[in-house]
Amino acid sequence: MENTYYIIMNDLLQFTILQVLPSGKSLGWALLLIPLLPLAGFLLLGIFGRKHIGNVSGVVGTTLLLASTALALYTAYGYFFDFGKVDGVYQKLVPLKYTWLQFSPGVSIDMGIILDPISVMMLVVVTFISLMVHIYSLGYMKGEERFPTYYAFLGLFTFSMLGLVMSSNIFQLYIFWELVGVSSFLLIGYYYDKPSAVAACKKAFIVTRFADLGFLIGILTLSFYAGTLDFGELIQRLTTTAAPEFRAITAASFMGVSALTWALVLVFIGGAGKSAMFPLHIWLPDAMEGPTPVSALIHAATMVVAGVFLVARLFPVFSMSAPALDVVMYVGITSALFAAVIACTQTDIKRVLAYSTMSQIGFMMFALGVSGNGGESGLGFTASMFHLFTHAMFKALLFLGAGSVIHFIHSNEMKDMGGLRKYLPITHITFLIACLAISGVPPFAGFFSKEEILLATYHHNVVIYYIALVTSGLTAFYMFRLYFRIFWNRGAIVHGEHHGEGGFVMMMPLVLLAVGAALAGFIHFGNFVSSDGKPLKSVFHLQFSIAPVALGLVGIAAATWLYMKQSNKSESIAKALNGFYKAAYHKFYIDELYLFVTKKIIFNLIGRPAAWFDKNVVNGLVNLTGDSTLGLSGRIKGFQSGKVQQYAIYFLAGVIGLAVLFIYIWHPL
Amino acid sequence: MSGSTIIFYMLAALTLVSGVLAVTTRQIFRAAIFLLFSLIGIAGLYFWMQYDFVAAVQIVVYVGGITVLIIFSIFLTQQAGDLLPKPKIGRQIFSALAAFCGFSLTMLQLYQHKFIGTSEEPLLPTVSNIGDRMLGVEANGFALPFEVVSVLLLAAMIGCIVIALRSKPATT
Amino acid sequence: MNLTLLILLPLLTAVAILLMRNATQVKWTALIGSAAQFVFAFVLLFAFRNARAGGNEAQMLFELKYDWFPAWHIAFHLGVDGISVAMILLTSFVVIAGVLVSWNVTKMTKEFFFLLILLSMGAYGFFISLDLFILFFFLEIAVIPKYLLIGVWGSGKKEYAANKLALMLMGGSALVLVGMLGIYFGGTERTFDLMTLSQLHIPVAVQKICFPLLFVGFGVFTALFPFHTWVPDGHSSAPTAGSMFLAGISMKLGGYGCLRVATYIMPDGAKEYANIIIVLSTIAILYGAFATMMQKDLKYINAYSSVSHCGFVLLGIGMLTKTAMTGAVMQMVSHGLMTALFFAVIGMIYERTHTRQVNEMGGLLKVMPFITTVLFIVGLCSLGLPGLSGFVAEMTIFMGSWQNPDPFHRIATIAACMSIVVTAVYILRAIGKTAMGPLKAEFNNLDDAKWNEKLAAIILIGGIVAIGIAPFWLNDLVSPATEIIMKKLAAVHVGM
Amino acid sequence: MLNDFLILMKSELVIAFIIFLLLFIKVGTEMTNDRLLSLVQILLLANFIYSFFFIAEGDLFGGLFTTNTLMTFQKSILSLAVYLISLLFSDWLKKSEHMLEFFMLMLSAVLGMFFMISSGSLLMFFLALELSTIPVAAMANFDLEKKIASEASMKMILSSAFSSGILLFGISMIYGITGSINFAEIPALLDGSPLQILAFVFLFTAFAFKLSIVPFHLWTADVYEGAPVAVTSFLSVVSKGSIAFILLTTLYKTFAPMHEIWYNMVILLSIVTMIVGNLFALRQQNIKRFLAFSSIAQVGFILVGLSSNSIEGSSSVVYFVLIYVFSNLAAFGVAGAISQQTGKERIDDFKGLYQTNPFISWILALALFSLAGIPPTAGFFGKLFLITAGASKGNYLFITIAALNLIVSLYYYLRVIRSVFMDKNEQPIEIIYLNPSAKLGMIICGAGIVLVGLLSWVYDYITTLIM
Amino acid sequence: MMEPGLYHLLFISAALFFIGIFGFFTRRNLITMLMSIELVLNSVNLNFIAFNKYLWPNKMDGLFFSIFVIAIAAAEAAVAIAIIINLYRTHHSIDVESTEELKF
Repeated sequence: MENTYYIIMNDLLQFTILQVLPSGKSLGWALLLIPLLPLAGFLLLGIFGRKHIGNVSGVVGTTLLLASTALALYTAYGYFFDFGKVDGVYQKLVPLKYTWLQFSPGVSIDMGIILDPISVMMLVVVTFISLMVHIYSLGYMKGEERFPTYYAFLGLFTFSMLGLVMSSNIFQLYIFWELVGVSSFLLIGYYYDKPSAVAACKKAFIVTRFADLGFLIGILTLSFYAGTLDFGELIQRLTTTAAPEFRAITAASFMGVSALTWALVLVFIGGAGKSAMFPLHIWLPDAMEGPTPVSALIHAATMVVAGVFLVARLFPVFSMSAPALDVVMYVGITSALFAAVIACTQTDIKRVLAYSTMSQIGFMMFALGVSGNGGESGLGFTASMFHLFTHAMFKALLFLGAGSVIHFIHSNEMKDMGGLRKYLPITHITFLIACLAISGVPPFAGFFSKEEILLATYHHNVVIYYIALVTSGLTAFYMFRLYFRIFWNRGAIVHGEHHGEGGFVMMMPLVLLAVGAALAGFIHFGNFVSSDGKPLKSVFHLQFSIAPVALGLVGIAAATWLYMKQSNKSESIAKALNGFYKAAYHKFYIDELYLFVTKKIIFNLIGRPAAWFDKNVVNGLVNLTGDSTLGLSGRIKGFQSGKVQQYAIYFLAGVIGLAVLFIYIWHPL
Repeated sequence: MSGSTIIFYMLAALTLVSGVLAVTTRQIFRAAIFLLFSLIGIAGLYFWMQYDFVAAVQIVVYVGGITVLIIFSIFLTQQAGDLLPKPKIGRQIFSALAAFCGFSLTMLQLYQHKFIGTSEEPLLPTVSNIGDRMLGVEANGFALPFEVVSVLLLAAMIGCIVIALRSKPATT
Repeated sequence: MNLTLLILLPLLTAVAILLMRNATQVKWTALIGSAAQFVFAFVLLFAFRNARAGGNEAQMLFELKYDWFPAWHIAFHLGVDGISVAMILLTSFVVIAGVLVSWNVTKMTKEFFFLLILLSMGAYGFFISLDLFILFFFLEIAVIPKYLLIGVWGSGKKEYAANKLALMLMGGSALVLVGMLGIYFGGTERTFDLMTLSQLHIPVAVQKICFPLLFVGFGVFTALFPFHTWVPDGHSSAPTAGSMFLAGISMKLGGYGCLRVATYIMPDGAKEYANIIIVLSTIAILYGAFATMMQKDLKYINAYSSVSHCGFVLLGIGMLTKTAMTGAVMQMVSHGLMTALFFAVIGMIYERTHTRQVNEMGGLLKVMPFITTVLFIVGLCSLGLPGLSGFVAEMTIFMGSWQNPDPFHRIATIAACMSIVVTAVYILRAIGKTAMGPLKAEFNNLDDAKWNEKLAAIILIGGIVAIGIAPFWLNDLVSPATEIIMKKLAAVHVGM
Repeated sequence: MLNDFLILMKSELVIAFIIFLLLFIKVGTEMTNDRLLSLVQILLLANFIYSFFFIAEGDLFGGLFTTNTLMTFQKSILSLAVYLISLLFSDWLKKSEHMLEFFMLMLSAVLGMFFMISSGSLLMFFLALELSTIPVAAMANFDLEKKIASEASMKMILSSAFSSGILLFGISMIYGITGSINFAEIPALLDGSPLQILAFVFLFTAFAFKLSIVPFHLWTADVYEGAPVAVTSFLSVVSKGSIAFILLTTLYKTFAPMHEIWYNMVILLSIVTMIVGNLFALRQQNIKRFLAFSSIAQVGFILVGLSSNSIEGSSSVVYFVLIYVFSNLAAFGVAGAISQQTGKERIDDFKGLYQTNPFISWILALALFSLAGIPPTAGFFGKLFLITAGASKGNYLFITIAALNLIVSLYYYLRVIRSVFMDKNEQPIEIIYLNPSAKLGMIICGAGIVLVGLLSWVYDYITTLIM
Repeated sequence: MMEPGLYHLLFISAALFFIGIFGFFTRRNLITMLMSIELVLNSVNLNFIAFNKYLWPNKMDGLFFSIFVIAIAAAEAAVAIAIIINLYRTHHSIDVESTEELKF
């Protein structure tokens, strides 16, 4: 029987360390622990949380995540400063790879870990933000009935997100992609007895699922031509123009567009779905039904940028197909502007933040769209990643700040707020920093990243550049609108006695993130992350950065003029551009459009007929055969008349009939 | 036109005509009598073919036995003199049609078929021949059928006894 | 490793059940018996893997063969390959779970469990038999227990459902019978032995007649469009365990038959009709999914989704690529476990709420966390969440289907892929309406799962997760077998 | 000579002996029915067992009587059936005051069948046929007070007389054509000329009548319903079986030269018979009438097997008849037991039978499954072999029709099952008292239904007999 | 008028046969139906004798056949009449139309 034992062991842990790292030591287990610790947290709290662990489960989850954060930072340090760089180029390391499901020779899903600048960067971001949120939730979610479940879900999400960023195989990425989706579904639906929350989580899941359909087909196409699912080989084969795979995929075309472009566009649809790009963005605002820390983690910092990450991961391949990149660019810029406009009109603070998130991700997207691969032209890539990094900081901060506001005032609506700066001083300061950062005011983080993006865009496409400029102006405007409406605008109405700001566990993350938001810009990002792994000198033109900053300041000024003091200027303006305002306020009726398509067309024109057809036609035919048989038997009962003479007549008729038949008609002899 | 021919046609006429009347007349006694005539005619045909023994059996069994039996049963079940119920005309036509079709089909086939007879010299149906065939157990002997028929008659007798003679409690 | 044990175990259990005196004894006998099957299935699995690891490359392992009706060249020929082993595992899982969930059947307990075990015997026999006649024998053995299970212990318009099921399945097996005889007499040698048949090449003309007969015949069992109408009624009127067996095991008989009998021994026929199969199964997939969206009754929802999911099985077979076929087998196993679990959960909910209408429920997560959690898991599995079995199977099928480059197959695959979205819609709708939302007052004091229900659920979830997390073992088990089938397919010249 | 005589005709002699023994008892003694019945049962059992000893082959009476192992086995099947009847309907028999006469008649009918099976000439065949018919017609009337009984027997005697008239006409034509009434000589002289076809049709219809093949079946249902259950079961099992056997030899041997013709005729008739039988069975309420039509459909299946002019054909037919004996007798036994005690014969009256009488419900279920051809009952094997034999000619359409008829038949068998097991009933049939011998009979039938199929050596034995 | 031979006899017998059948179809009185049957049987006898005389005089098969047929006819008639009489007891009529309880 030890033979059997051997087989099982073989199945369970046959890890193949592909590359012995320069430093000689294998990171296998350490790396593995980074995602596995949160997973352990999920299982632990998910199974035993409710009964046995109870209120300490928050602490359990947080400590586990702390550990994995430490490991992540250790790995990042090791990668960036120790073994990652081989003669000046950051390597793609795959320290861990295990064949999970072999489809056909060469094509298999491998569970692996890839280490390259973006994945390591994402490791840091995800673990750090997630840790912040864990800590913050200790205070924010205290006393919730399903406290353990909450932390279990957080663990699940963190695990999936880490798995996503570390995937060495496009199908592995897809797997974690789905897992991320489901954990987001679970967390949005956390308040499961609120119908709106239920609707929201369903919407989020289904919309992203729809997008994933594209992703899946894209993967199938890529793998079909590349004959592999492994990122390394895939990129290598589809970027070397000499390779037969590349020739095949560019030669094959459908509706005049090459298979490569199709595949990439399809993949991008998946990314757009996750990253709430126009027109697949409709789930994001509703997703705000989830607990605010969750929004901070999932719908601001990490999951929603997965789309950007996906494009970045496949960027070399994207760069081989200009049309695909253009699609990315146009979608990105559209979403950026569109979301910014809507954000100016929303009154639910979380929704405002949601739209701003969408807009910022739009920035990252078109930054990738305008970028080239390698060298100077890769500036867009770096910028996009840089913006992703900084955005994670200040957007998480914004959400957490909004969270403490909501925690304090028990409402999301601007009309219930105002003048809270006295009551929530720390929140106020950190929030202000975040607003400045996102508005691209130097020297805060946002300034630098957005600067690079605009620079890259300017070199690539001027029109896009001007639109982006306007958008950043709008960004400044709506952010400060938000800021003033919350903290200034009028005397606070605080009914009854109130508990102050959440206390240490809620403030500490704010402060840490604020520091990040303030200083992250000074990191020389290009040294670490670039499209080709070589350091990228980020050139910095002062005269160039005048315009955006100026626009930003204008926006801020406008916001100040309108909202600093309570007044009805804003209403009058809204009236002035009435139709447009209404349209923007109703998010340009995209939701209604979707509703129409799903309810009216899918349900009424496909689903209902299908059900009807099945009930009446298919089933009816089956019953019909039965009934007709019975009916026939009823009709021929006259034969058995009970008259013996008739029997005899039939008898004779039978005899004569048979005789005639076989003598004259059917006579084989 | 020899005498035997004339006799043949007379017998044939007797048989068929009385047969037809036997199945059509509406007075049951006459029907029985016509049946009797028809059977006698057949017996006559046997005589005409010099199959005297069969003719004798025919007379004894049918004329002496069955017809009498039938007449007795008529006595038992019928009030004398009343007419039989009129058969349905539609049924009558249809039956006639069917019977005629069958008849014509059969005759057609019989006439189309070339019968080949034997060439061996005939074995006369004398009583002695019949007798030793009847009790012969070797080839062309009919002892076994004889036994079977006897069993059959026994069974028939038992059946008749059981059915016709009801036991006491039933009748009262 | 004597395979007859696989038939004897249930048989003995059934007899023992008949001998038992009271309900408790009956239940425990059934449980012990099914546990024995469960253990045996695993022993078989390990023995199989040992043999393979030991370098035994024979197509069928543990073969045994007794002449049964020599006049008809019928032999009692048993043997297993990877596919059979997978199916046997599935059956054992479903059986033990089925016994567990029907723990509080009060009406005619003895007969109930007797029939249940008898049904399992039929399934085992079907999966291990290598002789067409024996296969058919076991295929039909299963019909009557199903009929009685639905008719006696069922709910709703049970007589109608039972009749419909029995008759349609009988019709299917009638077609199988004709096809079978066609092979027997049309082939170059008169035999029912699958291995022999697979060796000798049946004339193409015969294949063209017999393949559709066999395929449709088995297809009726696995809800081939448009012969699926027994599925909704049958499943919804059957008692919980009955539905579990129907959807979990009985529908798999069909798929297995399509693969092992129709496709394997008549490759020409398979090539001839592959496109029709693909069209029908694609219709079944989408159509089933859309029809599901409109259902209000949980059992109907699962029944129609079964139609859709079994469509994947046939699609995988029709695609005629090794990967797709492997996927089809995986899908059979996965769907078996999943749908059994789904029906089990529905049964649990129904026992408590006494309704299956989704609109009448809501917020059950509050009162019965365990059951609803299981509902979540099974729902997610059904919509193909990674880490659960459904994902693995469907992805394998897609991968395999995509290996056919021509537009026809491409479109079919894309259409099939679309169903994963629709599936998400109806599953989330069902879950959202039952588990989430505000809790109805009348459900305020319902209790959670009992030990037996928990055990059943955990066993099935175990299976689902085992495949979802570590599909490689199933893949290693199945793909060599499908490889052989593909070799046979590849051998015959394409296109006629 | 005498020795051969004793050996070769042993089955017939034993039956004859029993008949006369009973006759003497009848006239001689005044035994009570119970003791007599048990005596008769023992005699019949002995007869059945004895039929397996001293098996020999050969001719007697210059070929008028011929026998071989297969015929002997067929006779033992019939003996078994008779024994089972004597067991199953012992209730009814004890009550009737003509029990001995009943047995005498039945046995003489059996004797007739034996002679018919081993008849070597048309004359013997005809006499035996009559011997096996007329007593049964009388038996059908044994419920003397019942109107329907007398009607049934009237219909039977008249129709059988009519059919024997037609048969005789056919025989006479064959005699005229060939000059011989000897089965051994006839085949050489046949060439399928039109008149021969006509003669054959006339002859065949007699078989068709006795075997109740559509459209010569119309008397069947009425007689089955009217006659006492014992007689009905005798009709449907024993006489049908015997006719099936003799039809085998007649078609395969005597009319071998015309087999293209009779093949077409047989498949045509079998299709019609299956369909009509099923369609009528669908809507029957009286269980006896229901079984009558179902047995008509069964005959259709027998014809399927028969149609293949081969060893498989004959073996599968004999095998099926054996199974059919068990299945049908079990069903009739249950029906008889119920109608004997409660007078209920409608299928609706069986509702909820399982609640009160599980044992007979299971027996009935087994019987019906076997008739429907559901595994693991023997009926499955029987039907399957018949169909397989029929398929050997490669006539797929024919086989498909047969297979589809299986579905229809399943439907109405399930109807009974449903009312027995599923339907609710306020006043179900009270608990039926089964006397031991009836119970024994049912158990034997049940065992037969299960075992004859699974134990393949039974079938092998039959095949060896034929080869 | 030609010399009578086999075919004449065959004609007579066939005619008688179908006359009998016609009677069997149309007569409503059971006893008369029985008479028709007797006619049928007789026609068959005539057939046998004729064949025996004109075609196969070398053996006496036909003759014996007809003799046995006569015997059978007697037995059949006896039983039939017994049954009919019993039927008369139960139904108080021997009209075939009055015995149609068993049908469909």
